[in-house]
Amino acid sequence: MAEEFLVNIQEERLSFFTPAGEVKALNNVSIQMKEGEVLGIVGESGSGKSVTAYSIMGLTAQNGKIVGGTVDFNGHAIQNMTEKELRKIRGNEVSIIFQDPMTSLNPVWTIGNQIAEAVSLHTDKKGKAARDRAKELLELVGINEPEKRLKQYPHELSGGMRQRVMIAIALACEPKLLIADEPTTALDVTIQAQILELMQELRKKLGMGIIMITHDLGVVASMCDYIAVMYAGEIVEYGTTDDIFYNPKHEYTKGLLRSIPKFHEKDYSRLVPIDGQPVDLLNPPKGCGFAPRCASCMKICLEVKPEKNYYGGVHYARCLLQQKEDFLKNSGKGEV
Amino acid sequence: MADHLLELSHLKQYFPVAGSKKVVKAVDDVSFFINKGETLGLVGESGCGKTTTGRSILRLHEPTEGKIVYDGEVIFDSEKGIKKNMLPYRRKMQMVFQDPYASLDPRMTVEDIVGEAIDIHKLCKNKKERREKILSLLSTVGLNSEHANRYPHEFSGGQRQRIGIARALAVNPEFIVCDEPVSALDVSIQAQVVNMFEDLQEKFGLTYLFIAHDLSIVNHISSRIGVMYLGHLVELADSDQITFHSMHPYTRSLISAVPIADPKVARASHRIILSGDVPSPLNPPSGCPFRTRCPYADEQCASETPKFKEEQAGHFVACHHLDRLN
Amino acid sequence: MPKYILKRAIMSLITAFLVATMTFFVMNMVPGGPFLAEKAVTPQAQAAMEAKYGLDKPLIKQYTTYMTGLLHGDFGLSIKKRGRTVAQIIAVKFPVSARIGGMALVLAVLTGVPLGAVAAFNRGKFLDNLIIVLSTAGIAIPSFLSSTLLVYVFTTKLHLLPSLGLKDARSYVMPVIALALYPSFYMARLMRSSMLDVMGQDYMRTARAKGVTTFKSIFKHALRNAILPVITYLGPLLASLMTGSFIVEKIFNIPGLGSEFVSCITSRDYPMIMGTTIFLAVFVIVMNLFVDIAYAFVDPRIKLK
Amino acid sequence: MEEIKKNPLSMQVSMEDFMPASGEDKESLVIMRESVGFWKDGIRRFRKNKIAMSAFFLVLLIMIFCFIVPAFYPYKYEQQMKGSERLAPMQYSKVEKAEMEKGEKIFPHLLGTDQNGRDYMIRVLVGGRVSMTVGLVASVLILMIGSVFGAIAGYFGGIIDMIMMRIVDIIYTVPDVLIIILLAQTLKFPLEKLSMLPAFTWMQKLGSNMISMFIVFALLYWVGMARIVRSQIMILKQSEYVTAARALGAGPGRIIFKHLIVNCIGTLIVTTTLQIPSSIFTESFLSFLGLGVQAPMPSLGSLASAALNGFQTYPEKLFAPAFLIFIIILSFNLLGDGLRDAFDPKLKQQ
Amino acid sequence: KTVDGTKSGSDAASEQTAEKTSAGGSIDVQIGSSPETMDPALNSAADAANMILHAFTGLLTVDKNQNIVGGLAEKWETSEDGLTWTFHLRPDLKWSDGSDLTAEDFVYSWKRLADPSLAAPYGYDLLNMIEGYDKAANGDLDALAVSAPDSSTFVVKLSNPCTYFDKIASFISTSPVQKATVEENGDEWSTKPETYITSGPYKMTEYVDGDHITFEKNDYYYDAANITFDKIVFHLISDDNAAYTAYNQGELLLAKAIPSEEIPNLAGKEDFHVDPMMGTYYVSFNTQKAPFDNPKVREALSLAIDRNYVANTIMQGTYSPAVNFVGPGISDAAKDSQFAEVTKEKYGDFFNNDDYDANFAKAKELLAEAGYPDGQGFPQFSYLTNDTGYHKAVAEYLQDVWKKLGLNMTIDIQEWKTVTANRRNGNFDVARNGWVMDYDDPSNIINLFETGNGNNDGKYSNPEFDKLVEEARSTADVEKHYDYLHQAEQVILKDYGMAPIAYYSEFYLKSPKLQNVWYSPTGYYYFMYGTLAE
Ligand SMILES: Nc1ncnc2c1ncn2[C@@H]1O[C@H](COP(=O)(O)OP(=O)(O)OP(=O)(O)O)[C@@H](O)[C@H]1O
Ligand SMILES: Nc1ncnc2c1ncn2[C@@H]1O[C@H](COP(=O)(O)OP(=O)(O)OP(=O)(O)O)[C@@H](O)[C@H]1O
Ligand SMILES: [Mg+2]
Ligand SMILES: [Mg+2]
Repeated sequence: MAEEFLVNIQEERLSFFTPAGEVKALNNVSIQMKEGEVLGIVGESGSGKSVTAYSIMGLTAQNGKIVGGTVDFNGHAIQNMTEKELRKIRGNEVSIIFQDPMTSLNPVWTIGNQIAEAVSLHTDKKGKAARDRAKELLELVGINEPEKRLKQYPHELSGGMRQRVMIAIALACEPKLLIADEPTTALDVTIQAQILELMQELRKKLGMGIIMITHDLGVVASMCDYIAVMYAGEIVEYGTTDDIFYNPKHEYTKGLLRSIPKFHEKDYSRLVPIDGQPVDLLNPPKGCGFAPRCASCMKICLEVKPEKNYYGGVHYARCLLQQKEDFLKNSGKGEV
Repeated sequence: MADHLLELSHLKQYFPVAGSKKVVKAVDDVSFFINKGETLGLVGESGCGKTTTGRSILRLHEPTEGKIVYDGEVIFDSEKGIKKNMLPYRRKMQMVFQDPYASLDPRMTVEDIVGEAIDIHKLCKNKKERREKILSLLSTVGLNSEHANRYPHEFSGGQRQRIGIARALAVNPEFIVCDEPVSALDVSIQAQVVNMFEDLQEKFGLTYLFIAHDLSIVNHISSRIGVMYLGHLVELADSDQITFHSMHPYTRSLISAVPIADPKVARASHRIILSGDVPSPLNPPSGCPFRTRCPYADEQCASETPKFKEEQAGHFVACHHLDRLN
Repeated sequence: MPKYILKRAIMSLITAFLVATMTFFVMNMVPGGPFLAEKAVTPQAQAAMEAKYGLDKPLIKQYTTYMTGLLHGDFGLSIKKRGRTVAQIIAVKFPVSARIGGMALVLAVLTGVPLGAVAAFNRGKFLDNLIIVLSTAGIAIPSFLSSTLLVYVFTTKLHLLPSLGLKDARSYVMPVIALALYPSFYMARLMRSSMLDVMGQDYMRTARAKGVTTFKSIFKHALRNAILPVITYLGPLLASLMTGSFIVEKIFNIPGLGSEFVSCITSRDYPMIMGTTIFLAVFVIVMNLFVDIAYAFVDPRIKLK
Repeated sequence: MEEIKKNPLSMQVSMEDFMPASGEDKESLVIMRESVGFWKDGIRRFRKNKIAMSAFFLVLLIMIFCFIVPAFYPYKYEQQMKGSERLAPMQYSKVEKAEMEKGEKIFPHLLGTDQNGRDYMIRVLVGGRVSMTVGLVASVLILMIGSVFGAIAGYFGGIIDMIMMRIVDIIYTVPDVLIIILLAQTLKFPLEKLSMLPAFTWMQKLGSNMISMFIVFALLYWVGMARIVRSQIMILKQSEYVTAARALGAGPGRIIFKHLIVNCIGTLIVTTTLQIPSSIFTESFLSFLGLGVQAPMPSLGSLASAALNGFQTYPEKLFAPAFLIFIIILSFNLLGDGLRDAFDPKLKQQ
Repeated sequence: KTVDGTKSGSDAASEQTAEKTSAGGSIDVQIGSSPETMDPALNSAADAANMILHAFTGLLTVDKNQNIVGGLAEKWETSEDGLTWTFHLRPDLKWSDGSDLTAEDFVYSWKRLADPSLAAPYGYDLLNMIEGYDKAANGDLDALAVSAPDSSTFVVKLSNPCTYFDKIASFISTSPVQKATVEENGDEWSTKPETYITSGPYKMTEYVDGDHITFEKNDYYYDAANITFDKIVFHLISDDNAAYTAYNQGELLLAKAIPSEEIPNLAGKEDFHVDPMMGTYYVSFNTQKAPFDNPKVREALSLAIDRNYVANTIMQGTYSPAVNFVGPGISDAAKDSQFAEVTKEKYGDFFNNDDYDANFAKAKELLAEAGYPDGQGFPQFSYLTNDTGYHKAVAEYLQDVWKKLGLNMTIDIQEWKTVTANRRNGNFDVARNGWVMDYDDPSNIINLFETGNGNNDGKYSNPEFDKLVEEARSTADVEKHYDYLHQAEQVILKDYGMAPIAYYSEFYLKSPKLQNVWYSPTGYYYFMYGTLAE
């Protein structure tokens, strides 16, 4: 416990209060991450990946509230900070790249203006100096003719280029943590490869921590040190990349791995889908969130929320199947 | 020849650009055929003309040039000026769309959406028969009668895509253009839908043109794959051939760029990173469309458009420098 | 850009031509002519007058004559206001309307836009609801009523403002307010909804993620985007304000183009009707062009072609 | 790292709990929400909007007052009572006082009487009815013309759209006042001729003024509707569901009416509701110009503009109709806003 | 007969104001909205005439007591046969630009008035009795028998005697205009102060169309010594409320446009004036169209109208109930006699307004006689009117009262120009009508019903009537002239050629400070000799 964590989220619970009712978007989410590490968060749409990441920056939408647990970033207790204090951190110590580079840049300002703004907000480089830095940043993210690009508007750039600009903005103050919220989902495969390559390069160069949010297991496989698998507002499994890929414990993780085609393996056997539909967070199931779709669902799963079960190291899963095994082992000793 | 269900030769589809004399060459000289009962995959980057190809086949756009032969009958030939009335063919050729949200009319119930084709083609004699047919279609795609009176927005993406499939199946088609039917779905749901396509193909003997940008899905479902780039078909071959023995430099980089969900393999593999972006179809480069990003490009590529030729049996490719590559 | 303007100009000319043609024939379909007065004039005099203004010719001939005159920039003579050319009358009356309309526009923008923005930022709160109801109420008051009330309160009861003409700065107060009332509230509504729209955009989230202050995010990032629908509204608004409102001009006794236009219609002053209609039509078109250019200026995504 | 806790659950569980759950058990967890159609959903949202609901009830109330109450009112709007001219609110004339002394009950003139000795309250109520009728009928006309025109232009596009939009431009560019005055006059005579024909006698009842007013509205104000519908249709026709319908073999008619217009319905409802107040506004402007409805039928606009001619002496004669105009327009606007939020949240402002 | 008119119009006024307040000063008044023209020859509107009156003086003029007195002419004489009128101008007359004003200017101006290409609205009415008018009206201006034997004598030869020619010579349209400025500037001359060269007490110094016209004293005017105000600002206001407010604010000293429904508040106040005006408000029947071609029907409709009620209640006493066709204020042959009073004496009042119930009963009877008992079989008809003043209220009253006869009438409200057009073309059943006299002679209103008269909207035609009118026109005998007109009036009344309803009055607000300003029943205000009390 003595280790310094860059991000330390403990049992965070976060809800959105909507006219239709309380949406419990995060339930007891815990994440710990050290400087320079790359954490991948995977999970299906609506599982709470973005909400988790945004809460590190205090960027939760207005109707959302942290209703329990602590969120600690770089020594700041985010859940207690005012908007003003948060502003000093945002873009400075932690930055973010959004999914859709098409809409994330303000259409009426030039690229240069938007990068320079990020620079001048947290450094004392203003005006010309900020623009020079903006140019540097564009070079850093691999945009050629930066001088020309600075004067262009977002709509004049292609998707890949815009995502690079977003990265440049994020890197403006050399943050300790970069959150990438599905940075390549909207991009083509070859462009996605470019961006991923760039991010890896930058990470080596700048040594910052990265939280990589994606629903594509392929993306996290090559990039991340640790992976958190989310389902219905919970981290259902957490471990090193290898843990997750080669020793998955949660039924959802297993299903996920089974359901993607093995492209490189000449394996044309049928895919094994996960049946059913995603959960509705407005009416979450009482027990395990995955239970309705789980092939090995047990009666208890419908009633009880599973706790973390550790499998050595950081690897844990929230699945009652382990309990069953334990129980079967233990029952021989006749405790019940 | 007889087992070619569909034959496309030199299909061109240009779109005028409002307010200028330019045209978007969305599809430029594409030729291929599809055998009965097979699945032909079509991959390529966004905007390369996959959807347009699919729609032109169904004559949802009037092709600018080219010839389309369906089941031995010429349904379109720009040279001979043949433009067959499509209504009878609409019962044989159908389409499943990319976006399960936008492709269902939000003001119609599932029953009406699925039943629309029945109404248009007057496939049922009475209300009862219609209802029965719709329910059986719904159960074919894994939905139940309870769902019939609901509206699309009450369904999840995967379920919507099933509705879309049921709609296409309503006319008992032989051939379905699947335009990225799974790319908007979650990974876990994708497999459900992909499996369903396979099951239906088996059950009804369907032929698919399966469009996607995700090579691993296309590879999984197709027997042959065509690769498009900027309106051109640059390579076409068996799936295995494409995956493991591709010839065109673009196909190669495309394959290397596919993220591999296996950390060890991923770390070991070498990506061929292409520089730059896909050029705009408004200003396509001269000669070979890929030359601006191709590491092997030279003057010949700039001056001369490479022919789309059969290099090996069943393996078509358009490149000047195959010798240098292999 | 110049090409665009040229293209639009040609389009406008065609539109103006068609408008003129339509007006010409509709106008001649209406009973009553310019020489009808309480006193019946002698047939000779009637004939002489008709000859003077060319009204004795067949309609088609009159039409071609008028159009040819128009091509040479000749709007003709007013029939009712003898001794004045249509161009002269417009030249005298339009600036009056335009001045008041221009001030009203400025006032409307200066009040409507902030009001809408403030409402949007207090979405769902009391202030927001207050502004919604207030601005909806504001656009529900017919202008003859608001103008009358203004006069009643500020002149008759409080003796604060003069009621007649446009002598000094004080006499502009009421007409400008009366004219600005509706557009101001309308703009507030427009601004509010577009502001809410913009506030939900991804780039606003980006700005927040950069650590931009709320104030700056409003002024730098939101306002310029949110103002776009307001700008689109400005074209027709500018045209309708600057060309004068019949009611406001009548009630405040302002010698503007709005009341002149109505009176020339009711007195069947054919050349005046034609001239003013064409002038107004061209003005509307020019204002819209102007606004389109302004739009392109504010929104770099718009390419004029 | 956190210590691995022993799971407290394991103490209480039994083997039974670890039996596989049946399909129904799992199903029961997935609660499918109740089916909500477009209308139901919209109405539900609308019900939640307090301002809109108040506006809705206000509209209902006004409707009752203007359409139902006059039938039971002791006075008729055209009934002239000699001797009771220009009474102040609640004032009785000499004749009436005499009658009352004889023990007769006389219904008070809540808002006094006008120069012809007509009860003003009933005139205001009937005026409200006329104005609302004008507003409603005009809006329906505008709806029909505008949406069909806009849908056709938007769907077919190209040269058809180009020509149709030039027509719209022209109508839009010609100053309103000109068309209003000229058309109202031009139409009058032919309409009167028409109303003499046996089949059109109903027109006499309405009065040619009212009819030409409708025609003016129909000719002038549909352009706004047409533009809105057109732009909506242009977006909607790109939808994949339209392509899907075409792929199924649907023709333009089916697509326009079954898919496109139906999907514009939110926009149509909202624009129409917001058109009502603007038609009422225009009617009052016409009355101001002396081109209002057929006398002795009152409209709010004609009452108010007549009352301007003496509002310092009889302020209530101005304020009563003006207030009713205000309330009608206000409540229709708020209602329209509410409907928009409920049925077409995407459409912010036209 | 020679009349010595040396006594100018001012004398009457100045006589009264012995303790005259200091001359000079400036006044702000409202007597109308924007004029269509300020050219005396072209004008036909009372509003503008009121202003022109202060800028132009003709041969003769009218004094406070309605007497014809000398204007630019100091003496005038009529030949025995009444066909030659000779006017002697005052010496040293000058235009407002200082140039000489001579008899030649009158020749020019009168010919101009007859010029068909000018199309002066009053050309025919004022000049038709002059020899050679017919030729002049067809373009041969020199045929008009007006001449200037010397620079201060102006001679007019008439083709038939005109007993009221002096009134014509005092009519504002016959005032001289300066040839130089008119010819140089064309129609434009009257639109700009620089070219608006006047012959009257004032000259124009500012003209802001739609806002105001400023007149300043013309020092070259022959009577300049008696002209009081240095400056008159005529505010051009079209909205009644605006004028009313401005008056109440003290921004105006006199306002003519008053919202009529404010009258109950004003009645009895010292600054509210209701003065008679020579004019009649009447209803025209389309006498060529069934059933209005039946005099019985017209009589029934006319008798059913409660004139007292309309004038006193609906019109709040701002009009007076009509008992005959020609109303008060119009003079008769004898000095200071009134045409209306003579009618009463000679023939008695045609309408007995005091016994309305009897009238109404008679109306019912008549209708039955005409074949429409209780209105049965009477076709629905419409009443054409525009919507200003009391027109709509009167229409609604008529609708109601005729409904009581069992008749269905719709009210057809149209905009003014359309009403005029339709009325003149005979496109109506029944229409509101009215006539305000141009000059003080009953023929001005009675002649409206002559066959072929342009303003004979009802197309009334009766040879007997036409004959009487013609005789009145051609006699040189003043007595006879009036006698014929009385007879003619009786004819048309008995024919029910129209239904007179009320006589016009003028009501206006005048500050008590403004004194010695008078209003004449012809509808004119005279400010030039007024004074301002402190
Ligand atoms: N402002 C909000 N108001 C209400 N609910 C919200 C809000 N933001 C997010 N949610 C809900 O919180 C849940 C988690 O959302 P989140 O955006 O984190 O999902 P995600 O995993 O990032 O999904 P995706 O892959 O689609 O981006 C979702 O069910 C979503 O509906
Ligand atoms: N109706 C149309 N009018 C004009 N241009 C069009 C039209 N449809 C498609 N295009 C253009 O044609 C090109 C090819 O589009 P298409 O939709 O076929 O690409 P795609 O390969 O399906 O891309 P994606 O993966 O994004 O679906 C694009 O540049 C597109 O902008
Ligand atoms: Mg997300
Ligand atoms: Mg596509």
